Amino acid sequence: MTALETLGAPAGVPVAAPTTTHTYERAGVPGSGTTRVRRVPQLLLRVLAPLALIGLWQLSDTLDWVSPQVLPGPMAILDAYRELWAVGDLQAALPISLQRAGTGLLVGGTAGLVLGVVAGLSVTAERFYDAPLQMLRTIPFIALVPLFVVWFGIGETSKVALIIGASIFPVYLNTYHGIRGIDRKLLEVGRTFDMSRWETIRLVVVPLAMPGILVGWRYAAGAALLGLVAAEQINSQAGIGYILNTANQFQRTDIILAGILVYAALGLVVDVVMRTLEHVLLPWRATHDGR
Amino acid sequence: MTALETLGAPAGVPVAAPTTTHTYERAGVPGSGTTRVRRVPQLLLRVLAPLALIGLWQLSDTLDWVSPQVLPGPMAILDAYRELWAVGDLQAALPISLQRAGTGLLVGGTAGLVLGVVAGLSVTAERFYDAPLQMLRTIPFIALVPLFVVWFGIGETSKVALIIGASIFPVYLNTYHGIRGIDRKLLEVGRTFDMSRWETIRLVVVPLAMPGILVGWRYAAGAALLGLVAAEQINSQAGIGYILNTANQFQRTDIILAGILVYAALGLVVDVVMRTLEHVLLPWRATHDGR
Amino acid sequence: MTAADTTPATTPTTTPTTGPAEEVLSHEAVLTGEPVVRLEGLSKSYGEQVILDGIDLTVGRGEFVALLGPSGTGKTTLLRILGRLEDASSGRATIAEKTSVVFQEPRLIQAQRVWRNVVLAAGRGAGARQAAHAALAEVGLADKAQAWPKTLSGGEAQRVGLARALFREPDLLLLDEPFGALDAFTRRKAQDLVLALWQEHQPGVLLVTHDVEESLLLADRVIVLGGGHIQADIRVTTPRPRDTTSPEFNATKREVLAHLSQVSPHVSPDHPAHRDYGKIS
Amino acid sequence: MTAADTTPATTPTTTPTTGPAEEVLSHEAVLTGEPVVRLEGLSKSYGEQVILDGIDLTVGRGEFVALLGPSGTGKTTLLRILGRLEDASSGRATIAEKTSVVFQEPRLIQAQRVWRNVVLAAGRGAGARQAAHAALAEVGLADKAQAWPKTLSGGEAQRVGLARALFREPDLLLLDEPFGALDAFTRRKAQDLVLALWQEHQPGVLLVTHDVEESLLLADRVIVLGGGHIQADIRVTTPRPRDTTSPEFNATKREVLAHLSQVSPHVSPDHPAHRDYGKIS
Amino acid sequence: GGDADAGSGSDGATKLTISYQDTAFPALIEASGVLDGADLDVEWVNLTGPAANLQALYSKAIDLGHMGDTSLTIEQANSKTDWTADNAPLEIVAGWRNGNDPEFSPLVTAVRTDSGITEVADAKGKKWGFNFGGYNHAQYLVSLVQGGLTEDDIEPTQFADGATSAAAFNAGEVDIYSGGHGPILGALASGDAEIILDDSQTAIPALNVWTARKDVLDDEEKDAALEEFFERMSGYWAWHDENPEEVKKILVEQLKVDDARADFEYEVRRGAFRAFDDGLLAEEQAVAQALFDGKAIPKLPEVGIGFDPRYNEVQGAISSADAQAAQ
Ligand SMILES: Nc1ncnc2c1ncn2[C@@H]1O[C@H](COP(=O)(O)OP(=O)(O)OP(=O)(O)O)[C@@H](O)[C@H]1O
Ligand SMILES: Nc1ncnc2c1ncn2[C@@H]1O[C@H](COP(=O)(O)OP(=O)(O)OP(=O)(O)O)[C@@H](O)[C@H]1O
Ligand SMILES: [Mg+2]
Ligand SMILES: [Mg+2]
Repeated sequence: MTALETLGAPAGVPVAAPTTTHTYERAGVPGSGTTRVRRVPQLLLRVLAPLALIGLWQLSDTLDWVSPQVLPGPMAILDAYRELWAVGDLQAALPISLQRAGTGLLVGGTAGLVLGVVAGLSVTAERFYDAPLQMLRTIPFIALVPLFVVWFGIGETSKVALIIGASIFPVYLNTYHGIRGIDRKLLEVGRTFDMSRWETIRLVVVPLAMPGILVGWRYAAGAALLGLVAAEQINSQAGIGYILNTANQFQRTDIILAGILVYAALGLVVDVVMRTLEHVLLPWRATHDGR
Repeated sequence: MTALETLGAPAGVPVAAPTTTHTYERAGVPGSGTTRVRRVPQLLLRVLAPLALIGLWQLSDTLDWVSPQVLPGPMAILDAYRELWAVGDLQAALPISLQRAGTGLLVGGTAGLVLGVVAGLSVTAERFYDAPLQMLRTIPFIALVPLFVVWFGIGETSKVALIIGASIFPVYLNTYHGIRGIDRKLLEVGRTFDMSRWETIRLVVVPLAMPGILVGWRYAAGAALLGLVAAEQINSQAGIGYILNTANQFQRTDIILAGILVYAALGLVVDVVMRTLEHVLLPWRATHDGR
Repeated sequence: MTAADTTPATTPTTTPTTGPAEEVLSHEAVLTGEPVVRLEGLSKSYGEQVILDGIDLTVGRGEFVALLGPSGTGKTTLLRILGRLEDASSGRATIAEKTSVVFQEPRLIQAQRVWRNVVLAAGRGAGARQAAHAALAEVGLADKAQAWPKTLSGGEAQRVGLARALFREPDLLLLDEPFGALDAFTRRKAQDLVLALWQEHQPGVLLVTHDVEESLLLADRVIVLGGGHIQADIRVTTPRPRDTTSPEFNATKREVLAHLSQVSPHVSPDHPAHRDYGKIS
Repeated sequence: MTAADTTPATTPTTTPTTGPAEEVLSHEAVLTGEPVVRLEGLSKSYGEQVILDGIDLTVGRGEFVALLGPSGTGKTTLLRILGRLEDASSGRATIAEKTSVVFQEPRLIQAQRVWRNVVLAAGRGAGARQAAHAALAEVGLADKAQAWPKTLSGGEAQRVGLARALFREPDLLLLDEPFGALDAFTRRKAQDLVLALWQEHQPGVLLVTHDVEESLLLADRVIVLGGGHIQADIRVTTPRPRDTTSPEFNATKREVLAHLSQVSPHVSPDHPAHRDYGKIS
Repeated sequence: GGDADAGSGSDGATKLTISYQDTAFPALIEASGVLDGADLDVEWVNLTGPAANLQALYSKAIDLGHMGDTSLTIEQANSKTDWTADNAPLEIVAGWRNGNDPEFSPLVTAVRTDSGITEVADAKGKKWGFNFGGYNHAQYLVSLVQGGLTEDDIEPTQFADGATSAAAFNAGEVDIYSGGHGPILGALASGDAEIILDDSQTAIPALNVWTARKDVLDDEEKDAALEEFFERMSGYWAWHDENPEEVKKILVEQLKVDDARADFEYEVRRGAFRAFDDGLLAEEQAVAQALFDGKAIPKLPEVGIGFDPRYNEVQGAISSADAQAAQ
């Protein structure tokens, strides 16, 4: 029979080769037993890598494998924290820096979101400002601190402007591409049922582009924190970027690393916040969790 | 009839309200007539905004609305180019900088891609290194230039390391999320047909995550260029970042702006390259173009 | 009329499709209102491939038209043009503005719950949710209102798509195989719903289906599409509800099947499918 | 047997489903080989909602089983468990390793051309492309080999999914409404293809369909799923090809419909769908 | 920006917006109490690096910007228009430094002990780290000249800022270094490095200066306020000398430096205002010449144009000679 020959099956014995079977067994309800047993090593895995790293680090310090100039040990860094805390710098830095980064992120992210949504939905808008934005995006804001002083003065404006500049593009880029990635068929639904532009954006476009948008915000949050370092070169007496800059100037490697760890901790906070947001905002996703 | 009443239709007159109709007409083959007429204003739109901006800029310079310290005019910037060109700085800068940025981008981007693919497909891998990477991501590399000198020396290594650090995370983040965003149903196809891990990645995972991956590379390219500014603070006599840094030190606002425009042009090149890549790599996409 | 009689334009119930569309309107009394669809010389190509080639078609308000044709013949393409989702390559189309579409695949917005999918365009009013619940109850899915689309079975998703389309009162209802994933009983219920809505509000209906019996049970007119042309335009005048066992019904069924077999690319006269088509509707 | 005879376990061709699965195997000679599916007390819940409730089922190698049931009753869920895509909540399942699935929706990889979708797991060899072309020719899509999935019509996409599943030689072939979007003639051709493949290689086949006639034309055994249980397990012993007009055929059809009507949630005895079900298969 | 244009403070006192490159000096001045009861309001601004200070001056965000004495020379040399006494937009109005004790010289040329270099001439073919612009750069260029070398004889290793340059030297990435003394204290103390030339040997003034915009100086009210400010500031150095413990404590708090660095910073931040006399201007002109010869600046400016001695008297400014004698 041709139908089968062309389907790659060799014509021949009608009784087939032995079948391999597998047995799967399951008792009880999901969420019990097995699941809990597995969760412990998972948690372990998550903290194992960092803990091992810290151990090795302290060891290399204690055994003088590397000079403290190159990499101060964890204890030295703890001391640095104690010092910063005693002077009150750390307590002062965080709220100030977070406020700056937060304001910039909010303004820049919102602008990026709006621009991204509009460009994603309208070719005209895209033609009008996508190219200029792509050009602006590449500009190294960090190198422009003196110019920002000229343009925005030495007050909070210039600091926040720098952070806005850093956080606008990740959100724009990911929003735009998130929206362009929406299956045309789903936007057709909106057109077919005469949904208003606004309803389409609210109910269809933004929710479906949300995964991409969240990646953009995630990146923007990092960029905003990064922007602090440049922004707090401008007339600041406090802030986590200020601490880093000063430590840099006075060769305090331990404080630099302490500051970096604060950044890393903030990175972790951002991660947790974004993961939570993803859970809250994307309950509908039919995706895998990469088993 | 209940079926209808509950469907929101008021029971009543069987003969319906007057119908609104629309007539659509089209003659000839697509690509002719109407299409061409429309394309001109589109191109116009793309260049209009930049051109108008430049005109206004020169005007404000000529009429002395803003001091040249605040914003030198386009002619002044042209002069700056002439100067840079005469000295030979610009010709020297671009190949060197592009090589640095390119190497860092290639290494960092590839690392980010591999890490992203693995974390996207394996929860174990994700548990192992996603959190550390999220922490690393937030670290402000720009503030670490002295530490990079200590860790990686003053040769090309430290410069490229900085750029790697800048470009690894955009690709990682977008790849990871791109893969997590793939519909579970499509990965099931791979499992059902006993595709090998590698075939699944090659034929299903990477192609479907490609839109996200490309956004990541797009962003990474920008980050690599940005990294130049920091990297070329270290033992460099040439490079576009070096020119910016030097101009900054000598208050040469015109050269700073000239350098920025070079960045902007590079941004445009990146945009064109990525758009071309998107066209080449994503011919299968059933997306809209935001009419 | 017999099954052997397969030439389209010679049967009395087949309207010639080459004449101007107005003719169809003028000598047919079944139409209850102004046309909601009028296509004149409508063509559609994808690249070199001509899908629709000079289609003339008029559907009146209150007319129920079924569209049959082999897979890949352009039924969905035609519906998309009528739904203003696709541009024609050439020709003229006059189409009622208020249309409702049941797409061939459910096309639910994954990011919105089932009830919201039903009332997508109904704004934020408090009534929207209640109306959605009622519409869902009509298709037997009252308990799925709060579910996410990804958790629906194939047939459930299709019914949500149907509820969404029927929720509006369109002038033109476009249905692309809306009952394909439903079992016999659920399907019958959905058919009743569409019929009831149609009788109440008199929209023009264009129903794409592969089920010849279904088309003859529901429609006033059965159109067979093939090779880019309307191959047959058969009027069904038996009053509803129709009896599938009646001789007229089966004669019309055989006629439609004959037209279909003519345009089916893989069917030669001695192919078993041809021989058995009576059994496989 | 008459249409009025609707109690499942009392008809002679209905196997009681509460006994151990081995019984089915022991007293039935139709099975040609070792079982490719053996489910014992298999249950599946989503949250509070119990979809499958203690299913016992054995399918032998070479056995062709049709699975019927109302929309949302758990047919796809069962198939997913058999395809090892879903974990059961409790129970025991022994399943042949080499399975092939035609999913309810086409599930083509949009990023790969049609031919590559057919031979996804066939590696990079030069033969893959030729084999894909041949398989596509079998479903009448030779000219679509180079197309992108997004450009396919509904029925074309479904046929690509079928070609993909038939390309392998599975021990267990799982078909979830594989002909739903096909017109009568294309459908018949596809059915022939499945039958031919089945006869040649003798896999166990589980075919989910809503078309009662189709199930009776193709299968050895028709299982009706409802309320989480197997409501009926009806053996069809008429030799193939079967005649849809024969009295036995129609008696079995009525029996299956009766079982279906019993488990259909929306059907009361006086519902019109119940009255007319003979017409709407 | 218009911060500095605010003119008078709430109580009618004239407001001065004054920048410094770290937060320590403002804190010390505050602690010294020299400004207490003054008829002026000082708003302290922290701007890192000369570039930000110059830009803040141009944009009128500040009245006084803090930088090194060479920064304005470079600014003048890079200016499109030639500066004259009339059109110079900026003027240095105060300059100060400690005495010329080589132990606490702000500016040095140092070598890694393992490099085998004992005098500049040995640096042939070696890696020499420096940072561009400012008096660190001048120290590098003058050191080369003193060793009879040109840039072609060595491996010039350029960094964008002093901190990175010092980090490279401390890490042993370069053999010889010209720049700030403070950042390499650790390497000097451990014996890894030693100084071969200090700023007195290269005759580089290495002053900290405050630069004012011309229109501020032309504003009578501000001029008067500046006069009072500098008069009071002249009293600061005595307090500094008398309160080493308090000064060091503030230095540690503000700059997060360790004790050794605090001791050094205490010493290096001592001193007095220097008079803009011919001797100083000659030194400054020599620095400009070195920069010009080293192609660090495109033209040779007349540096005197950038110095306005009008407050020297109230500052109690002393000549270099007196400073040396005082030591
Ligand atoms: N975007 C496209 N590019 C190229 N070809 C296309 C495109 N869309 C559809 N086609 C082709 O046009 C033809 C008609 O498609 P259409 O979806 O209208 O068929 P159909 O009659 O609805 O078929 P089915 O019954 O299988 O749904 C098909 O051969 C299809 O492959
Ligand atoms: N992930 C899920 N979460 C919750 N409920 C689910 C999920 N998946 C399926 N269901 C529910 O399980 C029931 C059975 O679904 P299934 O897809 O197996 O039905 P089916 O018999 O294949 O129906 P159809 O004929 O409509 O395809 C449905 O009511 C469905 O809504
Ligand atoms: Mg179709
Ligand atoms: Mg199903």
